[in-house]
Amino acid sequence: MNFEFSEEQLMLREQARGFLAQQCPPAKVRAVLDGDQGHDADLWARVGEMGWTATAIPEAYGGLGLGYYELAIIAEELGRAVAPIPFSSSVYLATEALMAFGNETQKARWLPVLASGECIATFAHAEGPGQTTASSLATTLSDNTLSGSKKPVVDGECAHIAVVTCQSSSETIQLCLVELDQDSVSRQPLQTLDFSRGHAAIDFTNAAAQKLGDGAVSWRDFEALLDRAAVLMAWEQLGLADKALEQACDYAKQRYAFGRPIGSFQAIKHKLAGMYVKNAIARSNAYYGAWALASGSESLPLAAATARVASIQASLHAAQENIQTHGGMGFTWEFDCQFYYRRAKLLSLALGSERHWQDRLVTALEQQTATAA
Amino acid sequence: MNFEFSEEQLMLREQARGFLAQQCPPAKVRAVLDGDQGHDADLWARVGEMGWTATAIPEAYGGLGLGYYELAIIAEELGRAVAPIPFSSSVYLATEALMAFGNETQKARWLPVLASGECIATFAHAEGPGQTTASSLATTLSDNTLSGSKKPVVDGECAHIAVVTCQSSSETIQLCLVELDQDSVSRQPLQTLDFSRGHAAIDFTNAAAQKLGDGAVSWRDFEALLDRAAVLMAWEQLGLADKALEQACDYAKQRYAFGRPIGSFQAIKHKLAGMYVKNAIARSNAYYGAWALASGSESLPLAAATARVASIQASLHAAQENIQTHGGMGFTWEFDCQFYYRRAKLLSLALGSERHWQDRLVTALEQQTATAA
Amino acid sequence: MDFNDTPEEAAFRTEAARWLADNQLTAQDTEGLSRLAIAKLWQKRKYDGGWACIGWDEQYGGRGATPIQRVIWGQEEEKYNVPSRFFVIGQGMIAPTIMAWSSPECCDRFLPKLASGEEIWCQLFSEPASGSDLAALRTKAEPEGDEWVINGQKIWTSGAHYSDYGMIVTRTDPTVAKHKGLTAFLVDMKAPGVETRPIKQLTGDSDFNEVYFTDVRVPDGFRLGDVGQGWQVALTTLMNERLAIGGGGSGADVPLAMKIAREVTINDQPAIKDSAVRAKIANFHVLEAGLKYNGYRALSALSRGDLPGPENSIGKLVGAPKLQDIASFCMDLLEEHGALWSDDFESLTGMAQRSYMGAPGLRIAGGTDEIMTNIIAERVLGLPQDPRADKGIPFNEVPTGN
Amino acid sequence: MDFNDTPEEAAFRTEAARWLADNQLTAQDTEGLSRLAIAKLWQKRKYDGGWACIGWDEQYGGRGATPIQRVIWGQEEEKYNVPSRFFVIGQGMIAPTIMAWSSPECCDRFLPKLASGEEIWCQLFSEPASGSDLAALRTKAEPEGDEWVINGQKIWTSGAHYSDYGMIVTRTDPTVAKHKGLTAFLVDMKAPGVETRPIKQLTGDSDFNEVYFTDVRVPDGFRLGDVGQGWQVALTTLMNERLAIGGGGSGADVPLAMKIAREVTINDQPAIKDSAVRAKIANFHVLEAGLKYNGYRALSALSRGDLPGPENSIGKLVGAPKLQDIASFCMDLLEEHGALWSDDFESLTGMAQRSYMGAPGLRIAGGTDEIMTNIIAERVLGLPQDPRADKGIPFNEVPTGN
Repeated sequence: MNFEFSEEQLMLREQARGFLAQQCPPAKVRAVLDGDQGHDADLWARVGEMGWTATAIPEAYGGLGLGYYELAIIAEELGRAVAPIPFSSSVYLATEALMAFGNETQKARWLPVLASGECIATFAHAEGPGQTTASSLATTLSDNTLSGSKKPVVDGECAHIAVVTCQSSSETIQLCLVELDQDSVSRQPLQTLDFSRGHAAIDFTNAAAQKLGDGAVSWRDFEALLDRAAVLMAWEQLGLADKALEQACDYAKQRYAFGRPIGSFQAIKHKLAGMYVKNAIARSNAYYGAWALASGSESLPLAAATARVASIQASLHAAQENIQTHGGMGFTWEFDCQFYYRRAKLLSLALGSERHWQDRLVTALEQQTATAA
Repeated sequence: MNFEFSEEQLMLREQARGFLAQQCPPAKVRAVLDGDQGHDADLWARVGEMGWTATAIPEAYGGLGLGYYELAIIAEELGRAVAPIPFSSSVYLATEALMAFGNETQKARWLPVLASGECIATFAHAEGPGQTTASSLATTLSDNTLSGSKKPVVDGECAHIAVVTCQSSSETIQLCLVELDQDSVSRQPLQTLDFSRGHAAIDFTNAAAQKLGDGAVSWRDFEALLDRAAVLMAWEQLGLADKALEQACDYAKQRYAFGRPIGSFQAIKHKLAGMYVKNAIARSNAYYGAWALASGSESLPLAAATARVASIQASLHAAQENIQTHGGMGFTWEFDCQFYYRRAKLLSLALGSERHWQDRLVTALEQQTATAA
Repeated sequence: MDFNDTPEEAAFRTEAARWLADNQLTAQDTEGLSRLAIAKLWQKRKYDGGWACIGWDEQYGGRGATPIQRVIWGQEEEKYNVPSRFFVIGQGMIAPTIMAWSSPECCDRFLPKLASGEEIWCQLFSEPASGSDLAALRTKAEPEGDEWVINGQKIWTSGAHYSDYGMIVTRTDPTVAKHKGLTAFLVDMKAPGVETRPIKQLTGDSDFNEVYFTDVRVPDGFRLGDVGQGWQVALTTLMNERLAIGGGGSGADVPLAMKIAREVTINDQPAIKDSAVRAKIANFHVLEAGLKYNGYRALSALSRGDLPGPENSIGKLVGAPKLQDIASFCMDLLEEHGALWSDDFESLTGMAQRSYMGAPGLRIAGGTDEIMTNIIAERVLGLPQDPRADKGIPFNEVPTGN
Repeated sequence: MDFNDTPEEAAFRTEAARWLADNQLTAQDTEGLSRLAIAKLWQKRKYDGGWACIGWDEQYGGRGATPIQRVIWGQEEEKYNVPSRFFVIGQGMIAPTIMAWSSPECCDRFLPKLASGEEIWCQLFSEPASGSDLAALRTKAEPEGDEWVINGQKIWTSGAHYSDYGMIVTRTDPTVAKHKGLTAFLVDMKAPGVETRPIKQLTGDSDFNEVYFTDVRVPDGFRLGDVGQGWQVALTTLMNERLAIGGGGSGADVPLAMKIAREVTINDQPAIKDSAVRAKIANFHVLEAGLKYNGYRALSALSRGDLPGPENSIGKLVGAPKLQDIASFCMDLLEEHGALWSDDFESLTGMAQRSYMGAPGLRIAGGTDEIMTNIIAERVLGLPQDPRADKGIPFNEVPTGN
């Protein structure tokens, strides 16, 4: 029984944490938040140099050929640092889509530049408010020509290429690959409540595009792609949740009221313990999610949904109660509490909301029972 | 603006509370809990003498002709006292059904004996686990002959007559009146988790019965009957919730740990404040429910569902956290905390559960919006 | 129970409504004016017509109205889109304090101009090191002749930048226990040595300020209560803060959630058909309706001539976290689109986001959730106080962690 | 990460499994025997085979196994339906205390018979006036020659009625601070003056007892640790209570809720199709899975040779309220039928009800939710202690409210 990362993996975590403490201190996050760029290009370049974007890409395509434990570890650290870079779009989603569905030519063309970080990719799926389903998709691809509007596209303002979802049938979905720097693609930068991550609305008007792989993808395979991303996202959310808890604990030990540290009041200490419990539950579920992802287990759908729901709940709670613990100061622009509050909500809305994953979780439970029977 | 009971009504409350303190002390509840009777016949007789069973019945039928404010007040006090009597079945449901749907003959025959308490009536609807709907009903009435099985029937072990729901169409329901003391009715007493309220399974095998009123009742009118009962039940639950909170506060002030009253620890005092808040929300919603019931307002469906959901949430929470506040002693048979815990869950399962009323609440909200538009 | 006015209440309402209809601000009146200028214009018009601060004595510009008449006036005035927030602190909280604790000269000098809207006031209580522990404030006032010299810093001061006067609580004796060494003053916000700096909030707005006092001189005649009585004076202000029965303000609520849930889909059906969505909306409605009817019950108490009790403090305690939760829920219904920032607060996402970003502040300002819960536990339920580490200790010996 | 055994672990598991298969109790063995008699029979068989208390030194009947070997043995033994609860307190909690704090004579006298199941033990800590505040106990022990005389009352004593010996903590000096005046002893539960009375619980069962001590004499050789060291001795026992990694026990859980939700209907559809039902089940699964994998992580720590940390205390804190909530939810799914009392705990309602009635006890026994939360806050997060009203005060001067 070994349900823990290896020594090498734990060393990677230390290294990643140290790197981000240097390269992505709160001042860097704040610079993006206050500035008019959607991401920190310098940090992105350094992350590429570290090989993080290459983590799970096979060596044959210029990657490091490490696995998903390593990627989960990096995701956690990026979450702790609230890193203002397009990592989740490019790595968890677009790169994964290429590896899962791309043909050899596509992989050979794009994976090496994705691995190096030279190319930023994104994943364009939503087409407006509410849930996006196979039958709600209006974007079309025919004869390598893409038409439709995607909004919002996370990190869409800085991406070079996009994996775009297009209508196919009620049970399949067509993925395509499109270079965004062409005349028939128009981008409108969008702000979200997290000013430190750029978004865009992207209109495709007969844009040149190519099918990802050879044909439509079953809805089930498409959901598997989202499951994989959900595990990594859960680790990112978990990192954020733990950092918010640490920040709240530090403040509660140091801030005095009524002649004693506020952390000695049960109203505060039990609040913090409650955050800890949610984080601990999320962490254990994230471990299982990482195992299911790395080992290619059949229980991935259940493990991913469980990790995702737990991390959504833990990170939203930790971010909001961190502010509450800080009192008035927590509500100022000057304090960093806002980073976690903004990012936690942003990440909870990516890839489908809490209700979506609760539903998927029970579907997975039903399938597991059906298989066992 | 007067959103408060009248002086007379507040006096009735004082009187009722005093009467129950005398006639229904915890020892009486305990006697039924420990004994093999499903209710306290002596208390029932005294409640009849007080005229409580006659409260909302018109004077023409031997009632007091008071209104639903008075009945709500009595319900609250019965809830506080965890009274082991078949009041809700006989008064909120069966009597109300007779008044709403009975013909003149039926009213003249039964309302006077229901008013005096000589006759105990119940309301037999459920037919096994899960929700009972117009289309799930299997009990039939034809030619004044009733066949089917009802389980559980609250207070079914002591009732003299029952209002029974029978299948009709998918949008209507047939109610009938049946005397339970006949050969073709067999009763099996059932225990519930609240040993202080008797239940029964009742089988009707071609039992003599008569339609209540002249024909089937629309599902909507049937729901209105449940709405009316839900308001009164909400008051009963609210009384229980407030009593449980009082008990917990008293204990927290008097029990010492670590050299001070446990009620001075925020873990306990904030728990109690949380109970108070839920009760206050439930009380305000119960007021509005009483107003909607008494005034015949069109907002009754929304008011009833809101009051019911709030009271379910408040009473379950108060009852369980009252035990928790008492620590180990709260978990003993000897302490009275168990009364509230058992009864709170029993009442929350009557008339449809929390989810059922949440759903009805939103339906009422939708109708309100549709009407406003 | 009766939701209708009594005959007396109805007559008063008619009178108020008529005056409002006759005297409302026209587009012409307000053209080109700032919100503040409009507010001052309207306040002056009410003052001239005898409808300003109607609960006050006539000598200060009021008409001695009952609490329920004040509520009725508020309900009628609310029907017109008039800005009022600039005067809430001065008229609602500081004026009663002036009436209770200052000299007749100060009353005559300040109250009529408060009523007429000519002068705007702010409240200078909180400090960086005294938030929930309000009495731990450190701003010093030292006597010099018949003046006092104030040095220190206040924070979370609403409206400091447009205020003419402020009410300040200072420490005049750090060697006695925390609550005993305080003294309150009226202070001229335009006096030399007063410097105001806006605080940027999470929302991007700046509703609050830091105010620095450097050798600011205040005449002894501007003192409220005796030297050392500052805590009792402050309690008068705070009590009036809690008694203020205001409209809940706008924000994400059940109607907004219903609106979104009808527009977006879940599994290709309107989201409002989804049972999980319904259960959440139902729970939110229970809270919203409960607070609304709680307010009705408080009004009934006023109508009977009673004062609403401390049980009214559940409003903010329930309302602020509910706002946070329902805003989050509305954004969830919109899925990724819910994150899109909108400055149009009338839009579906804009209203949800403004509420989501503003709610953390609401859970803190005017007493954190934790302080409000303590108040309910102690004042409503009568539970014993926490042990006090600072009780009876000279203020300058209380542990501060530094 | 790897869910498989290391080669050494696998070899040990095979050995254990083989012995169990060869030595399991047959129907013939157990015919007509009580649960207690079966437990004793099985324990003796394990002892004779060298499989009792395998973590102990050989001299006391063990085999010096590692913590992970103990877990593996537990997993293998669990596959057989053998009663074990009678020995948990004695072997798991009291034996380590005896090893740490008693004389070699006592170790030799008591440990082998604990291992062989010949003697059963109970733990006498709690008292009516000392629940969460365990050290506030009042049972007196007074020296008389080379004996001690014990008077007082204990409560919540599991298994007192069938125990041969008990470990008791007493107050030997009420004039010093609470934690300082305590002394621990081993006590013969069959001695004159020991009287045991069952406590009937909410559930109707009687799992606990009150135990009255009237002039009960204990030799000084049965003392654990020094006079006045009782609190440290008790901490050894309590620490071992927390370290015990047990199966969560059976009760209402997600599979039960799923089963009910497939059988009942909502709006004439299977309840499992209802989105609100699904959201609740999903949340319960998050907790159940989280606790399960938390346990895996603790096992991994053991497997690496580390001790699981205090973060393990989330198990009961999360599990007990979850049990209460899911039991309530299962009953709700059944609607009115959910209230029907069933003694058949295998039935849908029976399991839900047993859990609903039992959960309040689980939230209290072995440390209330509030105490567990405090432990997490202080020991895991390092937050400061509450101020202590009883700190440094002689025990007989600590306020008790009487």
